[in-house]
Amino acid sequence: MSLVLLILIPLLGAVLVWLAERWRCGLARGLSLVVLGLEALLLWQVPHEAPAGGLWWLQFQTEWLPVLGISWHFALDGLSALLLWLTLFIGAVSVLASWRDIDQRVGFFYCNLLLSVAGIIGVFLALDLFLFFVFWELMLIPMVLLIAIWGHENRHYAATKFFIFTQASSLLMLVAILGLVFVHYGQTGVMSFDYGDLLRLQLAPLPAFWLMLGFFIAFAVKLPMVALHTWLPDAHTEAPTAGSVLLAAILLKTGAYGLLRFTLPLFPDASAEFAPLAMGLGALGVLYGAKLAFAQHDMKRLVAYTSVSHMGFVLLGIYALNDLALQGAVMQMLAHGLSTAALFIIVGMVYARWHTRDLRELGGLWSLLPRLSGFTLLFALASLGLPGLANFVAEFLILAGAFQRDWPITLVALFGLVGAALYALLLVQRSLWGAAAPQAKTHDCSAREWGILASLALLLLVFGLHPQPVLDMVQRPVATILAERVMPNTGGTDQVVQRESREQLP
Amino acid sequence: MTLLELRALLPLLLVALTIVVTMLLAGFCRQRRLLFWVYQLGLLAALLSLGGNLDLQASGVEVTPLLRIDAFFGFFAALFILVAMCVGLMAAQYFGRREHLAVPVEECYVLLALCLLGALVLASAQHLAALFIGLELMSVASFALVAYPCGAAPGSDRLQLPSLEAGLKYLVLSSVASAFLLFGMACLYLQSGTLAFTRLSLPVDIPAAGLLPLAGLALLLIGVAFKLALVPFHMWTPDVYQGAPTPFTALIATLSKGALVAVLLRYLLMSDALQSEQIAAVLRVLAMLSILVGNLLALRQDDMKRLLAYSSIAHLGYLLVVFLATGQADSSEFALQAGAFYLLAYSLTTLAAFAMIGTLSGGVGESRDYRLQRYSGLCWREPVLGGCFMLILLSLAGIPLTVGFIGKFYILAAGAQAGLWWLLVVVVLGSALGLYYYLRIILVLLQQDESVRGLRYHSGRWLIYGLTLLLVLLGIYPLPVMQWLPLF
Amino acid sequence: MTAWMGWIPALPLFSSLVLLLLGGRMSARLVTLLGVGSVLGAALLSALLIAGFVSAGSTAVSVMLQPWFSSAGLTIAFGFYFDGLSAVMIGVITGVGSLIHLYSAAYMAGDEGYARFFGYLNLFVGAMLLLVLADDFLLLYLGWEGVGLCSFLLIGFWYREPANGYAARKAFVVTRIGDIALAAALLIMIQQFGTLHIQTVIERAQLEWVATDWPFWVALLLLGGAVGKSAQLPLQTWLPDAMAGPTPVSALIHAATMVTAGVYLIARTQGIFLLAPRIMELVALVGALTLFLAACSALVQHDLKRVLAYSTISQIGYMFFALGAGAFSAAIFHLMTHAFFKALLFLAAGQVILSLHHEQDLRRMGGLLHRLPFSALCFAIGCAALAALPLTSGFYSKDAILLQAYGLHGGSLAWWLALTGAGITALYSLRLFLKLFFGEVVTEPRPDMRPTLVVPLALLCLLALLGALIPQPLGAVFAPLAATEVPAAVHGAILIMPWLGLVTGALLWRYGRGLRQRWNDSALARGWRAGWGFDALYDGLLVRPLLLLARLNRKDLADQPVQFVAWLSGCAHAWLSITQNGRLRRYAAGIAMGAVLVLMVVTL
Amino acid sequence: MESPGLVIPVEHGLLFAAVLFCIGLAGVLTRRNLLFVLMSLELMLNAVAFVFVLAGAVHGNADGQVMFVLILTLAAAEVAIALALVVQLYRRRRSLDIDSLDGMRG
Repeated sequence: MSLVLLILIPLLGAVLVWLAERWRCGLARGLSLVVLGLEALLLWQVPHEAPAGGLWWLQFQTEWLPVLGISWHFALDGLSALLLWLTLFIGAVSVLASWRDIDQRVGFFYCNLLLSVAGIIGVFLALDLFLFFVFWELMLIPMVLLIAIWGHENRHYAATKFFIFTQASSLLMLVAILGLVFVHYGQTGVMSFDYGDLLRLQLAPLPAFWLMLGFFIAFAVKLPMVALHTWLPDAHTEAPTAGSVLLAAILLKTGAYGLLRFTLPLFPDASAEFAPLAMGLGALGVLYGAKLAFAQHDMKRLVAYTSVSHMGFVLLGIYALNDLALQGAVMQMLAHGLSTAALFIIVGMVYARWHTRDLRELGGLWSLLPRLSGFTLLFALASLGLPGLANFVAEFLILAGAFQRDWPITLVALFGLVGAALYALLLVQRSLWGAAAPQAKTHDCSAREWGILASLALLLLVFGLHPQPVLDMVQRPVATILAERVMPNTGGTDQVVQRESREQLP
Repeated sequence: MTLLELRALLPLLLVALTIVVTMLLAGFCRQRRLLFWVYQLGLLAALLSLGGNLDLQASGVEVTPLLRIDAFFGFFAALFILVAMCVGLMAAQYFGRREHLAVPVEECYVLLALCLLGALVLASAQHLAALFIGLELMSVASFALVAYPCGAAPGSDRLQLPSLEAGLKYLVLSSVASAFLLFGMACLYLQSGTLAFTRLSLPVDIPAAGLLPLAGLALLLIGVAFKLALVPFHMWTPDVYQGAPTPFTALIATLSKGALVAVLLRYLLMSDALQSEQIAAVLRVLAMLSILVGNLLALRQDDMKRLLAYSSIAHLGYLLVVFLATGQADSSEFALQAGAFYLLAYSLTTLAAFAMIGTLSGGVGESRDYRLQRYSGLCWREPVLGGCFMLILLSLAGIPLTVGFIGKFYILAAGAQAGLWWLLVVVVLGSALGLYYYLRIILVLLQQDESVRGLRYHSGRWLIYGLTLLLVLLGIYPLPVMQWLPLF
Repeated sequence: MTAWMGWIPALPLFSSLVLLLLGGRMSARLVTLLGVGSVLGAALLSALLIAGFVSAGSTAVSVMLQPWFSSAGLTIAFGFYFDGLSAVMIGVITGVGSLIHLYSAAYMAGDEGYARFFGYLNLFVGAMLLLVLADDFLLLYLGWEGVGLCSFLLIGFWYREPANGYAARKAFVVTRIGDIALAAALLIMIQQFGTLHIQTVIERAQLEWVATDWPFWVALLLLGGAVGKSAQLPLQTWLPDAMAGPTPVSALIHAATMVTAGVYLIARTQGIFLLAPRIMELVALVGALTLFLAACSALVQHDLKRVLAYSTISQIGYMFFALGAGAFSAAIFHLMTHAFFKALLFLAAGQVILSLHHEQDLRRMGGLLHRLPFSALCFAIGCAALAALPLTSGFYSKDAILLQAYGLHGGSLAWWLALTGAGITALYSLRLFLKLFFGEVVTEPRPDMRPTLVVPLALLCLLALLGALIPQPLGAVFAPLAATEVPAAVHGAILIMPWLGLVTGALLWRYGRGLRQRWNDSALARGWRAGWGFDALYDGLLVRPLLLLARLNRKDLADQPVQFVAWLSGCAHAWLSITQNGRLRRYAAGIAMGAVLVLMVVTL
Repeated sequence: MESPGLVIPVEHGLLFAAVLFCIGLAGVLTRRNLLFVLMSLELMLNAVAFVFVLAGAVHGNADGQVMFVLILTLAAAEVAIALALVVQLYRRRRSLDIDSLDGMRG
């Protein structure tokens, strides 16, 4: 029941927050924090380990549309829990980050924010494919509204592009889900959208490949994979700060989560076959994103393109298909969430003071806003993968894992480290250093801003120096994902790991 | 005719009775309120009698060779009656707002009931003659409705023109299409000697003998395609939608298309028309063209009613997937259910959309301006109404938690089960195009525009709220409807 | 002894954290106390540690402090490994480091970023200590990147000047190119051994890699990393630009410690390098070429600090040459002595620069002998050590390198280059000294003789002279070299070479004014001054194309198909809208044509 | 399909009807006067009605004739409505040119 509450609380909270605006202006902000806090408490009291031998810490299942074999099926494991924590934390951060920015339709803003959070939580918990799809779509609508109502100049274009990209690709996924369900129907005579049932499916190679592609494209758009990424810079740039933070820090992670939770286990063989291409695209994304980030004049766009680069690492790690890389990929999801969120918040703060994000007009922030600049430097360094911060551990694990799987591609991705240095230091040099911009209103971080950034920085540092809790948390889920496949070991001889988990089940 | 058959036919008879009564009343006792209630009660009675007939519908009763009362009929008839009731309500509100223009509103109930009767006949038709009668009953009544005077102030005729123009276009084009349809029927009749829906046993390889039934089927399809507004027989749609009084546009969009869908489904299921590769190919091409062209035409359309017209073209294109899926033995059952649900979702959403437009157009009295810009900032001026509008648009776009999503889900499911992958790709493409213009309207609704001010919309709200609520409820929990879907 | 080993890097790291977080609110005195005191503390601890280590018989110690992370069989720990090599390194880092810190307290006094400066500098010391103490390659990599970061921050310390920022970025990016080679080497180790524990890796490599290609690749990649950090060919271009930082930074980071990290890395992983003789040759060749090219460049620089920068590149070239030749202990010996005399030179240069109101151009200096006698003394000692004149520490170390290298490989091309380099070194040392202290007075100096400036310099003078006497407990680290006979002629040549340079220099100074004039304007000199055109080459080959690509593709090529589809849809909409012209007859014609089409599909 | 007493082959009848139908269609497409358009529509319907009669004769059952009657009825109903609209239109426009009826487009 906790799982249902986890989704219901933000949903109801969203309505409450909307209404709260009528009672007292500004109540909405505090209330949304309270909602997220409640949510965190709830998540806290959930048992943080699985019953002996199982993967899921907690499950909930009840009928929804039995005619079609659809049920409300939620489950929590280490991977979802980790991402839930990230979601709640980032949710709170984005509430705080938009404390002063948003002065119009405050209640509706926070309503949308909470709705989006609810949708994302649903995505991380749903184990019925239909249910998953519903949440998958649901998290987008409030996000589109966030962009379209509170965004910057070009917001309608960005919102439309974002909407069409994600919706069209997810329709492909829906087709793939249906294809899968009907293959299951054909084999067993039972309609079922349940993850567990579909996991047991034996697929012929060709349909498996096409269905896998349907899933993959939807997730790759969200990730985003290079070539399908073009919605991202626009959406990130035009969204209000809180929107960019939500988008970059958690929405992108749903793509990676989908790959981990659905694409790999449902289509182990097709995924393994597809892996080299996906890894190549990941590596390409690393470089291409870095190159584009480097070319940007708009600070926010620069940060947006770094996401393409970082999520390229995630793709690379996921398709390396070994423990090391997968754990690294999850770690990267976390680290990228924290560091990029921080950078977007900083861009928002700079914009609030300068009313420009053009790096050609900025400069010399350090002399005016030393504290903010210090944070900028730190997060830029996190972004370039400085050892000691969480991003480094993640990228290192990904590269170490990917290298064992496919060394030439990994070497290519390695050059992304140089690219990261290029754009991150360019950001530092262009915005912090140089002569001071004259028209500045100079007040450094307020306590609220300091608190947000310091907490993000602290987490990055803690996970950089002591990432073990995270790695332990996802160790089991990752192992389970990998147990579903044929895994070439490092020696090069293919060793078939039987699908144990499938055969045990009736 | 036995008592059983009479009982089975009771819904139709009750509607017919309503027609007679309303006509007489319209002649002798012109009280719009009274007529409205007579109309609604008559339809309610028909609906109840339909409920009382469930046992007959379950077993299926043939009333003369023409009509067949079964579960299939039950579902569609209930849907049509409900739609007609809603349209009646919309009409009452629509003309209520135009009371000062002295529009003669009383006759419209007669015409509405006539349309409904035609639709019910179509839903139960199992004979080409019944098809013809039902179709023309519906068409002739709807000509009059499209051209219905909707606000000609005594001195000025200007406002009357659009509906007149629409009516004439609809009449002429529809007659041309009817002629095609009849020619097709005649060909089929010439070939088989019967007008009942039967297996045509089309020859697989086409010698000259097979040409006649094939051509007949094709001509029949053309007639139906016109009514369903499939590309390339779609051109009348935007003009008629735009010109007709809004409640009757809703009628054209839902009832008359729905009835044709019902009869075509039954025809395709009872005959083996889809066994012919050529007919399937025609349907496939029509589907793809409708989806793409419909969505493309709607893309930057600025007139709300024309936009809905184009979007309905695309929606019917999606629906054709279901028709194609019925062609395969293992998926026909599910496809039928999918089609029925989609029609329900489409009707509900379209009704809600037109109710919304009707209400919004009534703001300044006689305005017949449906340009998007008029809705700018609606969400801020009228949050609840704007929210409903957004939900309706999301339902049209097929976003989850609205009934439109479940409908689209069914379509995709039927297509996936029948393995119509290419068609599904086109559906996805079309949906992507569709998202653009639905979102475009939503963005207009959300615009921070202060130029449109002071409009207050009073009447018709509750209908919109009700429909929107239903639309969301069925989107979240469609199980009751799903269980009620007909099995052929 | 091992219990408090962790405090050695921790002290500077903590103080740096405090300084960076709270430095803005501290008084200058407190900052100095914290900044200098922590490094002094670390130096004291190091001294104690080294003393204990030597007295315990110089046996290597491994300390596991704290696990970092472990994932899928790969376990990484924060652990220290302490042997003779580390002892030398931490001695140099903390010893020279604390002297430079002391000097900085005076040099940077009054700068608005005083606390920030010490924060960065202490962070650097901490990271450098981590680098040399690390028991695990990943921890080494942490230190490696950490020192790179500090180098970046300190080069760009005076951030208002855009050129500084550019130089800082260049330094970081160029070294990072080397870093990815190092990272690739790490990845191979993980793949092969599943661990990054340095000793384990080397042991297993010596057992398992004997007849394979792996040592070749790993050593090559490690060399790549070392070359980047130590500013050797072909990644040497960043160091001269790095002189944009404050002078103490140049002394500490870009002369004494960080740039020698590459030497340390190769010495630390000698077990792998020894398995790859071809790479050893390459190391020697890289070192020799670098030392020669850089020495030539140093000869013609106009900027005081750039002369020293090229000389640093050149001296590290000697170390690489020694490493490649197999003379590891000689390389480390030179590393230490070089740290002393180069720090001395930089700090003395700093004093001159301060006295001359931040003037760095040699052409606007001269005749300072009597005005800045103390600086002249320091420079004399430093230049002598640099030129390897007898009785200075540089003499012993360079002598050792050339002798041992000859003993091991004979007169190879690299060796001859190194020998010639020795002559050129002496020449440019003399040129520097003469230009500074003789000739006409161009700028009037204002001598700055604060004790915090003078004391470190005096101590460094002592070290530069007597540093060669400090024993290095390297016996257990490197295998002793087989004693070989070196011909007396060779010995003589090595001894004479610096003098040759000096004499040439003196003659040119005295009599060759016209020749010098012409030489200065010649194309060759200009080429040398520009670092042999490497910068221009990379600029044309890599930087410009990349920038062009970035500019061309700013709008994102991948977005074009999307835009095209959007445009196409718009066009299609416009075309289709034409058909909806409202004419009844046109619509009827549409139906008729559709009918013909359908009939054709059906019947054909 | 040969039936006793029928002299004209079915195909000829069908052809005749098709030609008649096409003439009607061409009329709809080319005439600009609304009244002529309506007349052309009648022509099309009558062509179809002829086929029904023909087919009824071929098969010897009454369905064809019944359909013929139904079509006549339809034609009458349609014309009734159409003429009402024509009158309305003429009162407003003083013209029956259908090409001028393009107030809605796009």
